[in-house]
Amino acid sequence: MIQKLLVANRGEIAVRIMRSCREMDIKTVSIYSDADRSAQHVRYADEAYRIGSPPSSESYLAINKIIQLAKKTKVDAIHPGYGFLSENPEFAERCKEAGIEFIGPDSKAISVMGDKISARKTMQQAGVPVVPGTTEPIIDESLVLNKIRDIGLPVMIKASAGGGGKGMRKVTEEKEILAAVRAAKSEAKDAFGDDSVYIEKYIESPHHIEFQIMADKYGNTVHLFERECSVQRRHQKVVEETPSPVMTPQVREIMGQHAVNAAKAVNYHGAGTVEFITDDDLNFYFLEMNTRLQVEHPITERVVGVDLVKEQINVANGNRLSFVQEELSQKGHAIECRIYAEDPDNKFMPSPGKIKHISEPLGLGVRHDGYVYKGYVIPIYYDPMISKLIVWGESRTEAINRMRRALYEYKITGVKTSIQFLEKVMKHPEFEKGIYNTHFIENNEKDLLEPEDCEGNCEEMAIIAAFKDYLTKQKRMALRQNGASDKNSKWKMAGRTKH
Amino acid sequence: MIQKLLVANRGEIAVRIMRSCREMDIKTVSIYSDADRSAQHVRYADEAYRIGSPPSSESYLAINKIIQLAKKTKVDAIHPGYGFLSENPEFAERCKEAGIEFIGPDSKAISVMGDKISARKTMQQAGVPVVPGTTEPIIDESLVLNKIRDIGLPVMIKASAGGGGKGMRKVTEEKEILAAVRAAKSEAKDAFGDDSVYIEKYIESPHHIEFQIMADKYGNTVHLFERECSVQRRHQKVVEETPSPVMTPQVREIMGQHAVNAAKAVNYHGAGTVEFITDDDLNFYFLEMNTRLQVEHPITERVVGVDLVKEQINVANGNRLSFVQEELSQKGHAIECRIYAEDPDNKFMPSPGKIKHISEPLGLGVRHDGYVYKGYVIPIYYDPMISKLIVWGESRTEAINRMRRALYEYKITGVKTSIQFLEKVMKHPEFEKGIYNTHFIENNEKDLLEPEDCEGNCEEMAIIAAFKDYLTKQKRMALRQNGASDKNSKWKMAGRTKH
Amino acid sequence: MALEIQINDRKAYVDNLNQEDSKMLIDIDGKHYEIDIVMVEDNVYSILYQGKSYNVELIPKENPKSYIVNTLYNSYDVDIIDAERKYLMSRKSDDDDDSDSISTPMPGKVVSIPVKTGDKVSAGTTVIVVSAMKMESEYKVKKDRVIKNILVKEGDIILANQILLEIE
Amino acid sequence: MALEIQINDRKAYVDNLNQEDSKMLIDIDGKHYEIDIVMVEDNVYSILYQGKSYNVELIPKENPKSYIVNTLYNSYDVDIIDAERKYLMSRKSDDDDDSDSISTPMPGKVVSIPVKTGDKVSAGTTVIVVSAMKMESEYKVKKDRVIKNILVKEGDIILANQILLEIE
Repeated sequence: MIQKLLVANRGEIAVRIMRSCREMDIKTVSIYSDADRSAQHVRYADEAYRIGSPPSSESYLAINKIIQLAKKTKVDAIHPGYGFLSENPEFAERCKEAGIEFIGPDSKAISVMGDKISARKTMQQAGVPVVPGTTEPIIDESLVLNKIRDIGLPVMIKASAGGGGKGMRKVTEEKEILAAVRAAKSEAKDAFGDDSVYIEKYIESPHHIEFQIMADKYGNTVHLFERECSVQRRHQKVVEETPSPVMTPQVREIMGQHAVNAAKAVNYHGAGTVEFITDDDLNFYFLEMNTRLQVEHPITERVVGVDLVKEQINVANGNRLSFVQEELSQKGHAIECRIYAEDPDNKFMPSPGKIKHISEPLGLGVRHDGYVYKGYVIPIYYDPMISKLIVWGESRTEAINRMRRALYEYKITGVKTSIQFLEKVMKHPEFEKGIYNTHFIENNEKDLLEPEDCEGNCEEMAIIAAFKDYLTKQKRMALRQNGASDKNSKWKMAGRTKH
Repeated sequence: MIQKLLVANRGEIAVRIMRSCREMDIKTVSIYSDADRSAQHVRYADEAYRIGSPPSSESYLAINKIIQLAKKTKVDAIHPGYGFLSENPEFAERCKEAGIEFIGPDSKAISVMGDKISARKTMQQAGVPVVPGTTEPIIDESLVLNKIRDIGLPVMIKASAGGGGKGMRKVTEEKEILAAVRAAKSEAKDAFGDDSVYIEKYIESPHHIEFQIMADKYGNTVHLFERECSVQRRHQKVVEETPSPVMTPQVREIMGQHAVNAAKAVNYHGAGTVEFITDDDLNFYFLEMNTRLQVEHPITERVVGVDLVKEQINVANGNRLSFVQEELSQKGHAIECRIYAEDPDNKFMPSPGKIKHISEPLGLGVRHDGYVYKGYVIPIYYDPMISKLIVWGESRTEAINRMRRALYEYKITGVKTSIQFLEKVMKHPEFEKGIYNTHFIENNEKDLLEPEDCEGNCEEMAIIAAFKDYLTKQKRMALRQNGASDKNSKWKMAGRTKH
Repeated sequence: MALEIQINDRKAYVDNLNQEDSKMLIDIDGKHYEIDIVMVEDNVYSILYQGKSYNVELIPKENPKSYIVNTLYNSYDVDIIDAERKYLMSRKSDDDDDSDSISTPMPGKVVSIPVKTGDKVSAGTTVIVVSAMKMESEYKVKKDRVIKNILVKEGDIILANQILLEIE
Repeated sequence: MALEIQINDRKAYVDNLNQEDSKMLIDIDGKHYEIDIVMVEDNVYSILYQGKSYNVELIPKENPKSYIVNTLYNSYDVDIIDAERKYLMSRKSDDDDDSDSISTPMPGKVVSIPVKTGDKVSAGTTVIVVSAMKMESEYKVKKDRVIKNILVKEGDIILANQILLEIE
């Protein structure tokens, strides 16, 4: 039984994990870098320890230090969250060696799924459809031309160790292919220290649809339906929803079964996500599997009615899954918006800094997973995500309306944020209709970035507020200057006050 | 179609109603007394107008002024919230005369249910069980003794116009009865201007269980299951939950049918609540019907998955109910805690004042309906409720654990609150087991008020924080005194700054 | 810098033995505490002591050396007694008996004052009724008293701890 | 009290004609606004104008007479130009051309500086690379320039708008 748990992460996900721990009466240990002494995860934990200087390599990625601290604080388990060490097979292995439960699958499942070529092979063997393309790293360049004639242009060249769009190239004409392969290899080598690349058919009008899966250590594996994650920019998800507006019950069942098969093929246990790429006709292909909790897991929690972190801990405790496939169903519709500290008007540049003011949305159907507070300084070292806003509605329309209302209520100043940009997404006719693919943001960038019209007299109201503030300050200054002549007033006051 | 709506209320319920309006794209008009210029409902509304001085009689109860403003601002409807004018038949009638939709039932239904004796009679005719007792006001005192021999002691004497425990007396011995009737009459006369009283059997170990009902203008009436509201002090609800821990599916169906019949008996439309008193064996009796939205409506919203304010507006628009009874079901468990500005250690005295600091609970399964913010001054004129914390869990146990977690996260300073008291309720073994009745708080007052033990070194930590703060202030003051010698520094600074 | 700190009924002797950035070594009544302390929000401190994470809120009173200090479940009255404070306290008169006046712990509105100046009232007599948030509270004298001075009238809005009546 | 207020590119003449409690009658460029204004939170004002409820947030800049002002969807730079400000502005030199230096609009860390003092660089040359939140940005000169002075080095943590290089 896990009674004390170390969270090897920071930000909203660290707090989110500790919330479930608190509900389970599990004590929590936080780690923090020098940039995070004032962060919420330090304040929320039962115990907190400095782990190193701000760069991740010296703190949240420092395996030795974390394992050492875990032993010292006598924790039973480590939850890696997402990012950082969550998909690092070495870390999973080191936890095991130290006799500490790693909340996630075995290192072997992480390794297989972490390498895209080995993942593709494993999936093909398990009968899960993969995007047509090569199954081995490209070594003999002379075979490439034959291969792309088989697949048909355009194609994508991808790095096997890849992620985040690095080492990725689209090729539309035969003559570009060799130069593109060489460029991708060099980029992959630089980014991941591994120049293996492979070729995949390029899917036109692609949708990114993923399935949440959950498995225990006895081979019981279920899926918790899909999430539609096609609102992306620079291969980064911005808005997610469930159910997918393009999904049908038939395809859902087939894709869900493939997701379960994908997990079973690597003896998976814990929470994971099987990502598919689909086209407009709902032809779908395995893309990759994320062997950890996903940023967007809350929309599944809301529509299915489970706490995925609690279920992860339940499985880690060696218990059976607390539900079977037939008991699970989707109720209503959920949407998540990721709020980033960034400046949409300035190429989405990160905008770290001090939070001057924050008003969080509340009320029916709104969940808010955040970690910043008034006065908090968002450090420059880590991910710019401030929080996740999750809403639920009986219908997709109600969920969209509720998200608009929540974004309207949500005010953060001091740093630039994506809140207004997200409001534009929620009001966009293509999003409203549910007709969008991963090109949605780039295709509609102009609409989405257009400044909102001033409603009524807002310029005059801005003038009036500044004017009023100035007058108040002037009055206060005048009073203070008059008051200052009364030299001993402070001492007199203290003498008169009763204690 | 309602396109603009006036909210004749304040506090959390005014904001809650406006949230749903915003999601429906309905413009909102707020009214405010002089005590509420800075209140959240003024800031949230599209339009806001002063209605009068702080006492309710001159503002939130001023029918003429409100109707006049409603006409001037050309609203289509008025939502009365709860309290204030929500159960005032004259107000409903005046809205109708002015051609403005009153969000609630007809004035006749309000009148019949507002008088307890006429409500009892109507219910008896409709076959809804009422507490054994008299069905007419007590006029001939000589008949009282016979009556109480029929019913059996102990009995309750209640004011027909009553509410909030006024004009209410428990009688356990025959010889007390006449004096008690006279005292109750005099109290009722003072409080309500109406000395009608009646006699009811006193129910030992009573549970307060109510059913949410919803009806359209075409006679379609459904219930949305029960709420258990037995955690009370001074006849005021403190904690509510649904489903009731003592309910059975069989009794639920029967009570629900009676609740629907009760509503039908007065041609009810809109949202309403039928309150029952039950004993430990689930014998149940009609207590009263509240012809308005209830404070605790969110727990029903969460477990059934509807937005009751939207449904009220839907019905007011002349539409049919958007669901039939068979489509409704309960999923999981919800609990609401009412957070009051009061001092539990000092007889729950109200504690108005300025909010110095507030941290609101967030995350999975938590809904928070509030209206105060840092710097807001809770006025002395109105209800001391600050907010409502609503949690959902897959099971009752998870809901309790989540409520504990949410209360742990919820910090308000500047005013005294009931947060710690509620934490004690959530940890009490009788509440945990679900074995409690309306005497729960008075029976366990000692346990519930016992101060929580200091965890570890909190006294030392308090000393250290104060010491550190003092040192920081001393250092700052020393710096300022040194800096003050530099006379023109402010002007120099301004000159150096680029604009 | 060593000084006395009054916390509720306890008087503690506190000394700052060492300080480096957010780390401090503090002596309280002879026991050493090696802690890490930062102000994370206005008047909210995060303290790490032996790994444990404490959140402590200070609410300064009128006198900047007096605080209400809130830890997770407890609330303390804390006074810093430095040299200046000691001097002031030594000058304060001794008859600091608060029963020479009537005040209320919360703000509200005066409903009625059933006594008048000069009245001799016996122990338990209600001398003022105050309402807040629709609840009325009666304030009584605890001993036999004479009403010396009435400082408010019916309908007045009053502050918490404001002196309403003087008695003797 | 009449004065000029600069809001983005517009210069408005503003006068306070009347004030009573929270009510004000304000003249902006000859148009009268009868409004009700209160500060509801630190730096947040609630304004009622013709019934409409506006929430306006001020973020004071270093100079207390300069603000960023946020309304629902818009953000303005606002400067109060009173007598003191006018005097100071009249003394300010004219060559306020920011292209004599390179700075970044956000805080971050210097990744590399591919130039050295004295270098002659052509338009479009990257002179500094800065990273924040794992994203790198390159800053280039817009015209042919000479690097006059380099004020930071690789690895330095920099503030928003801090001058990093001087160019001429």
